[in-house]
Amino acid sequence: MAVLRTFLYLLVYPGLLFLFVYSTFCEWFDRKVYARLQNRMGPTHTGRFGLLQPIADFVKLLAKEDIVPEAADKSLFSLLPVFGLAVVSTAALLLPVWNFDLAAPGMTSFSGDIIVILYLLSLPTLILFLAAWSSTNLFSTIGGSRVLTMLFGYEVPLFLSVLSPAILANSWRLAEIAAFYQKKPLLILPNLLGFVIALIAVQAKLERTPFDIPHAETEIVGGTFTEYSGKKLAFFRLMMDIELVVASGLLAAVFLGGFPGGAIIGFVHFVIKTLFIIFLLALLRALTSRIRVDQVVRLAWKYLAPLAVLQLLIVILLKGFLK
Amino acid sequence: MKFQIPIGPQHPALKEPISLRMTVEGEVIRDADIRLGYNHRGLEKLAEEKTWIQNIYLTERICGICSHSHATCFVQGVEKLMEIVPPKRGLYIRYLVSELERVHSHLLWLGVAGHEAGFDSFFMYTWRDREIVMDLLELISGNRVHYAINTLGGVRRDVDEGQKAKILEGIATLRKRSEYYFHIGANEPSFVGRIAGVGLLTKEQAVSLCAVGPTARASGITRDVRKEDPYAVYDEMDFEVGTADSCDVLGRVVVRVKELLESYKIIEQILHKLPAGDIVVKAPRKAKPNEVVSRYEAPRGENMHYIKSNGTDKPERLKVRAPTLANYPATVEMLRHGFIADIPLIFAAIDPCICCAERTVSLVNVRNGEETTVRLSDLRRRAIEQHKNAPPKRNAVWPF
Amino acid sequence: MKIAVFFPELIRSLFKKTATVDYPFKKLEVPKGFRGTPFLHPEMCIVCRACERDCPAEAIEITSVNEAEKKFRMVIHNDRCIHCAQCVDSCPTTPKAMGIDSLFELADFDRHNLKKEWVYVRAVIKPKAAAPKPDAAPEAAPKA
Amino acid sequence: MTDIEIVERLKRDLGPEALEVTNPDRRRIFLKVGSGDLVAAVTLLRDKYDCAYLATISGVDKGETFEILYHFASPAANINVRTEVPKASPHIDSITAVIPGAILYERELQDMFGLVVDRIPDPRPLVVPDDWPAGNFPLRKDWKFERPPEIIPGGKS
Repeated sequence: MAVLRTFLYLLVYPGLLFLFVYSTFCEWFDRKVYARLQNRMGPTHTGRFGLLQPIADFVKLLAKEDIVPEAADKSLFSLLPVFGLAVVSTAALLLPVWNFDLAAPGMTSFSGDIIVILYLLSLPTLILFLAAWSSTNLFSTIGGSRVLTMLFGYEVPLFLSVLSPAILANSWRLAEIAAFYQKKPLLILPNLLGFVIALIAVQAKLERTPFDIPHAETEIVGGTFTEYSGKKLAFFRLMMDIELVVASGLLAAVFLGGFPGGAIIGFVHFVIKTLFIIFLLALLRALTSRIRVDQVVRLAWKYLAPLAVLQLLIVILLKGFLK
Repeated sequence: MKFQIPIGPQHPALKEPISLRMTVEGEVIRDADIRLGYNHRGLEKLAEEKTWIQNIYLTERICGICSHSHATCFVQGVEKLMEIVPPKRGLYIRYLVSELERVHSHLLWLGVAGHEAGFDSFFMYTWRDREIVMDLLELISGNRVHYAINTLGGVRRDVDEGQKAKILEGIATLRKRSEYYFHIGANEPSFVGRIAGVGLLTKEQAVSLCAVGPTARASGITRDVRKEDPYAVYDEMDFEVGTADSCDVLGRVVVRVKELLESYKIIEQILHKLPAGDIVVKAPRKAKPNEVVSRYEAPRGENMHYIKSNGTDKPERLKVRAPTLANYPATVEMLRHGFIADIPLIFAAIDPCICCAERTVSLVNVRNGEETTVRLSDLRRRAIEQHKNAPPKRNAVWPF
Repeated sequence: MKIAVFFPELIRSLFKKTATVDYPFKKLEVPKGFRGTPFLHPEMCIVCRACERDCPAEAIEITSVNEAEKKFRMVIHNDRCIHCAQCVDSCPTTPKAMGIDSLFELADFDRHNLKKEWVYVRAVIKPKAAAPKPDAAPEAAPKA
Repeated sequence: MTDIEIVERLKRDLGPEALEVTNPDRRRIFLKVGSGDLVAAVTLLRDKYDCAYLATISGVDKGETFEILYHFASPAANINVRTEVPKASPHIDSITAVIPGAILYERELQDMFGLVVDRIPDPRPLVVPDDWPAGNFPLRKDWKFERPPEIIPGGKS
């Protein structure tokens, strides 16, 4: 039974199958909301309401010619998209959706999994950098250096702001943090500042406007993805979509009280909460214009990091007060 | 460490082909070079083989956005050569279209600036509202882009009362929207952070490099042909020349929005003063040998046509100076010491219309419709063969 | 400087009808007087060739089919036409033999299909507005 | 300053160097100078007539000679400096030292007419392609472009 559960967990929910379907749905949702915010239609014709559009894009990319540049490091260049996909899918398994026991930590939910998931979410950035660097294109190289520059900006505020609810809940385990806030929903409120910071940092991690600097098409063509085409680009795009799901799932688990109620009700919680966060991210995308890479670093260290420290301070004081 | 990055001739930020070679050091541009000639159609040579009437449509096709500007500039000159004076109503309608075109061009530019800065919502909204003025132009002239309303001695279509009311209504909406965009453009922190202080061009540089149009006006030069050398109806209009002295891209946005508001004012004045009467007088087919310099304030700056006739029904020489060409030296100056991220913004800030600026050599056989069907497999085989013979590029210059 | 100035407008348009139209399925009306595809009323044409001469794109071609019967053939190359409607302006007959309709969806896979052709007998209607202009018209001399 | 005043002043300032000053239209002044006096005339225009703005340079092929027009614009008038150089030795001095913005027009002039602009800081071709055959100057009247016969699959009519 346990083996079957694990297989279900790995392959169906929240494993590969669910991730593929749900991440394409999230991309559709993001695109549709973004389009509606701009008074446009968004995807309309592929499937009902254009629901199948991201899948159609994926399939189309799979069918396209796959080009590896002469000068590129061929094995690295080809391996990285698959590796990236594997990393984010692994991160998805750590989300506390079901198949965990609060009392007994297991393979998918253990003390310190919040750190592991954050680490796994940092890897795609490095993978993007390596991908850019190995393609040897000038634009890619610039994009790669921008990826790393940005990483130094947003990573610290993200860690600080995600860890502050954990400190309040006194646990390094996602399931326990979620359970803590389910019991005391009012304590979500002091973390609101952290939530906003985490949203901005996640936006930067996902490289979406205003932080789409590494692949700013009007400046450096495709940036990191300039030389990628066909299957490899499709995998990278899927990776970004899954990263979107995982990152919003993480924020939902940490800040919005997780996904209580077992597999089915938890699923409803999961969908509603992640879609809410994706809506906020889409709104942020529509609200702003792309900023420069030096402005990102300045924003992160001048505003986000001090505010995240402030958030930590609030949480620590509150904890002392509650005791 | 310095290396060169090519912006263009094919680049997502450029809608038309031009090549900018940037010598960059990290993210900072050290030097820039411009190479033209990817979009030559040989218009000046071609114009010498076409009649005056045909040349109206030819000059209209110099540019897709300021099409009316070039045609009007040409027609103004030819009317002087032929010594005919168009009737008042015709002139009013001609410059009504020209102001509507300025509105459409500036709204388009605002959207492009937003897009280059990655501000896609701004882009979508400005272009949505640009549809209003496009529809108005379609209503008046029968086409959205190439209005073809000019003819020698006047205009081809009249404006009736219903159209007049529709234009006034559209302008009222647009005025409200433009003010809103001004509010957005001046207040959205991420956008202002991208355009303020970027692409500096001091007044001295602007003067010595002969910058024109909003680029010059944003550097504090009040040069507007409509005021300086008022042609046709402009000495009867009450308007101001919008300037800014911040010398950066933000200043260029401000100048263009100010010009939008002034254009609404002019359009309303034209419609209210619209005199009755004919719209066109008959023009001869030939012009006496003479020469004329025709100036016109296009949305991007000053258009200048030098037309020389030789007594036949074709021009002896037609020299077209589009505003974008005049702004290139200034652009190179602006790009220096900027960031890579600023390239599209700075370049877009002159509102480049590359096909305007390039028109001279008659080389490209667009008309040579030699079409042979190549099967995909053949294409592939050819590509592979070429690839085999090509020298390996392993030792390509590695920037770091 | 304010934060999120665009916010109200964005939220408002979330609940508004979209500004874009689902084009090939829903179509917008073109205004009256739209310059679409040129066509010929063959019963009016007096073969003055004014349209052929003035056409900036050389899209109109008139050839004689049978001299004795005064039979002519006009071909309009819509692949070259720039839709300026100068042919309509140049047409001297009343009512005009050249017309322009509001068709604009002209795309085709083959340039051949874009050609329109009329074979007709020359009309003998006296034009009201002006006499058909011969090529080097004497009245075309510039006014002194 | 009215047009007549400008014409008078130009005649006075330039003296015999001004070969011809005409005022065919309102705000349009055509000044003819010898090709050797060009730079001096342009400097004078820039310094004394507020003509720092060079709109463009046009070249005209007049058979035996090239006519080159420098179109200046000041707030008062549009002054066009005309000069002629023989086709046999088409040399003209660069005015970029006086007006830096003239560089693109001078390069264009070189490409189009085969004029040699002396002391030009950047003589690379501007508009013609890299593989453009030498000695082809499109805007010369004797340069004829043979339009290749149009081939529409299936014939023209």
